[in-house]
Amino acid sequence: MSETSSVELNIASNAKSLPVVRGAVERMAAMEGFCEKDAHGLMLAIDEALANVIRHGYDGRPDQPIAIRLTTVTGPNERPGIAVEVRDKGRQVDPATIQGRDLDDVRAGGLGVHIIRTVMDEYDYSCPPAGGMLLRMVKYVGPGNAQG
Amino acid sequence: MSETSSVELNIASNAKSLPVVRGAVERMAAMEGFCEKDAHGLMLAIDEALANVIRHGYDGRPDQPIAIRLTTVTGPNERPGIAVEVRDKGRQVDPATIQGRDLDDVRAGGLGVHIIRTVMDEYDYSCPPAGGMLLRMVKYVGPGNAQG
Amino acid sequence: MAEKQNSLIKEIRRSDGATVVVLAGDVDLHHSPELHAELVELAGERPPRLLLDLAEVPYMDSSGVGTLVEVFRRVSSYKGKMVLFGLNDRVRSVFEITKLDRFFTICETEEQAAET
Amino acid sequence: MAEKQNSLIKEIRRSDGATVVVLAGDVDLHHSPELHAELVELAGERPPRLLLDLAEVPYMDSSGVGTLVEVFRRVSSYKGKMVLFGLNDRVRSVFEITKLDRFFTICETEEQAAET
Ligand SMILES: Nc1ncnc2c1ncn2[C@@H]1O[C@H](COP(=O)(O)OP(=O)(O)O)[C@@H](O)[C@H]1O
Ligand SMILES: Nc1ncnc2c1ncn2[C@@H]1O[C@H](COP(=O)(O)OP(=O)(O)O)[C@@H](O)[C@H]1O
Repeated sequence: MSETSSVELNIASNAKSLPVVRGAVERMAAMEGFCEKDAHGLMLAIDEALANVIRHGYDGRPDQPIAIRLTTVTGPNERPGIAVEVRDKGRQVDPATIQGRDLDDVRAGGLGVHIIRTVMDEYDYSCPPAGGMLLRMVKYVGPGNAQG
Repeated sequence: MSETSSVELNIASNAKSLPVVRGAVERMAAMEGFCEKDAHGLMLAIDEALANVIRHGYDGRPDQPIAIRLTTVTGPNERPGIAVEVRDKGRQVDPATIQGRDLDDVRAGGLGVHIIRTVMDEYDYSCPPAGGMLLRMVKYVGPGNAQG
Repeated sequence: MAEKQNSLIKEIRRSDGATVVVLAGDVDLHHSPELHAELVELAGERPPRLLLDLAEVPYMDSSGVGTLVEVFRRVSSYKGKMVLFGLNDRVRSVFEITKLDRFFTICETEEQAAET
Repeated sequence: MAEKQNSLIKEIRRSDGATVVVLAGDVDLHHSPELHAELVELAGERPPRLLLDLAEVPYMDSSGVGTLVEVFRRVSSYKGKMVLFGLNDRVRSVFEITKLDRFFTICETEEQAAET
């Protein structure tokens, strides 16, 4: 794919929106030449980011805005990739506090950020002056996406 | 599904965006209880509408804005449905001129509007004062969607 | 216009009497222009029968059926025959909605297509 | 909270030693709360073995694995056993990424799950 292309989705902070976003992400990843495994990783990371905005940024309120922008990019070694921006208008927290936990014991919770860190090549939380949180992430196709 | 939910997609007038929209529509239709056939009809109608905006509204320019809004609605007899709005900033044409052709002979072209009319329960083109074209369509689940 | 790396044509099998073309992927506005060019080139070889395997085509829109219509007209012009087979319900419904199923020969399987 | 019409549980088969639960659909934030409630109820029957058939689960996120972790802890608390089988590559990878594959017994088929 040579030209950059970009798609923006504006959803409400409702868990019902998540499959719709997954459907869009899955198709875009396939268009950009992501293999099934990488496409799933991208989809999962975005899903976890949105679930966190719904649960933490908006404390479960289902009618708040979330904007997702997907942009095709070219990364190291000309590898195609997809850059993702997730913006909310919810609670601002210190990006340093957004961390996965150690996975030594078997319990629920604290898995989302670990998943994002594992499957994405880059991720970065920030607090834009306009309010809310901004998460930027990138995933490239091919090697270098090894889980672990 | 009781609550209304709504998703907005902003795409560029590039044919590469079409599969991404289809992926989102497919999932939303499944969530709303559309059967496979109705979900396909909805997806196809939106695809045809977008292809027309790209080809006619924007004469093939690939970098112009198109906004698609998908909203869950409740129709006659409490049937759930999905309302679609497609907005562009392209050439305005008299809505009366946007018509499918007779399908008596075998030739390409003039099929898109016929498809939209056949698969959707309602459709309506208008020229908003702000410019461009606005297409509103609705499809409900279940009976009454017979192809005709 | 055409993006070679993105061709929907997965396989071409030529024999004396027929050319079988196997397509894979969505035939939509993004892919139709290239497919059109490729099929027109194949029709230029004037195979007596052009068989299109659509079993791996999950989705087709009006630009896709339009492309097939134009190829059909070329093949008909030299008195050739064009047959489609393996269509899933979705793809078949697009031919039904556009009433083009009257013009095309549509079969279930390649065996049936070979016998038409 | 729970939307009964939307349950992911497709089938429940109870026998003396085991309860087999067949799930169908994406286990995500939208469906996990209801699934959690339903599986906790089933765990309350204290089946010696709780087998989950995930062959028809195309997708699972961390709310899904979190739900299964909580059920696992309940089943473990009465010394029961919980086994997952039929996971596709995507779903299995979520257990791998979250390193929960160490804790769960994960089998390919129901036969293998029955023998654990
Ligand atoms: N979008 C967000 N807004 C505010 N806080 C967040 C956001 N995303 C994550 N966090 C914080 O980071 C922590 C870790 O998130 P995560 O790994 O997904 O685990 P969990 O959500 O199960 O606690 C959360 O508990 C929360 O405090
Ligand atoms: N979004 C649009 N903007 C401007 N004109 C349109 C639009 N959609 C459709 N039209 C007009 O309606 C006609 C019929 O459209 P359609 O049935 O899709 O056939 P085709 O696009 O193959 O001509 C088009 O030829 C065009 O003149």
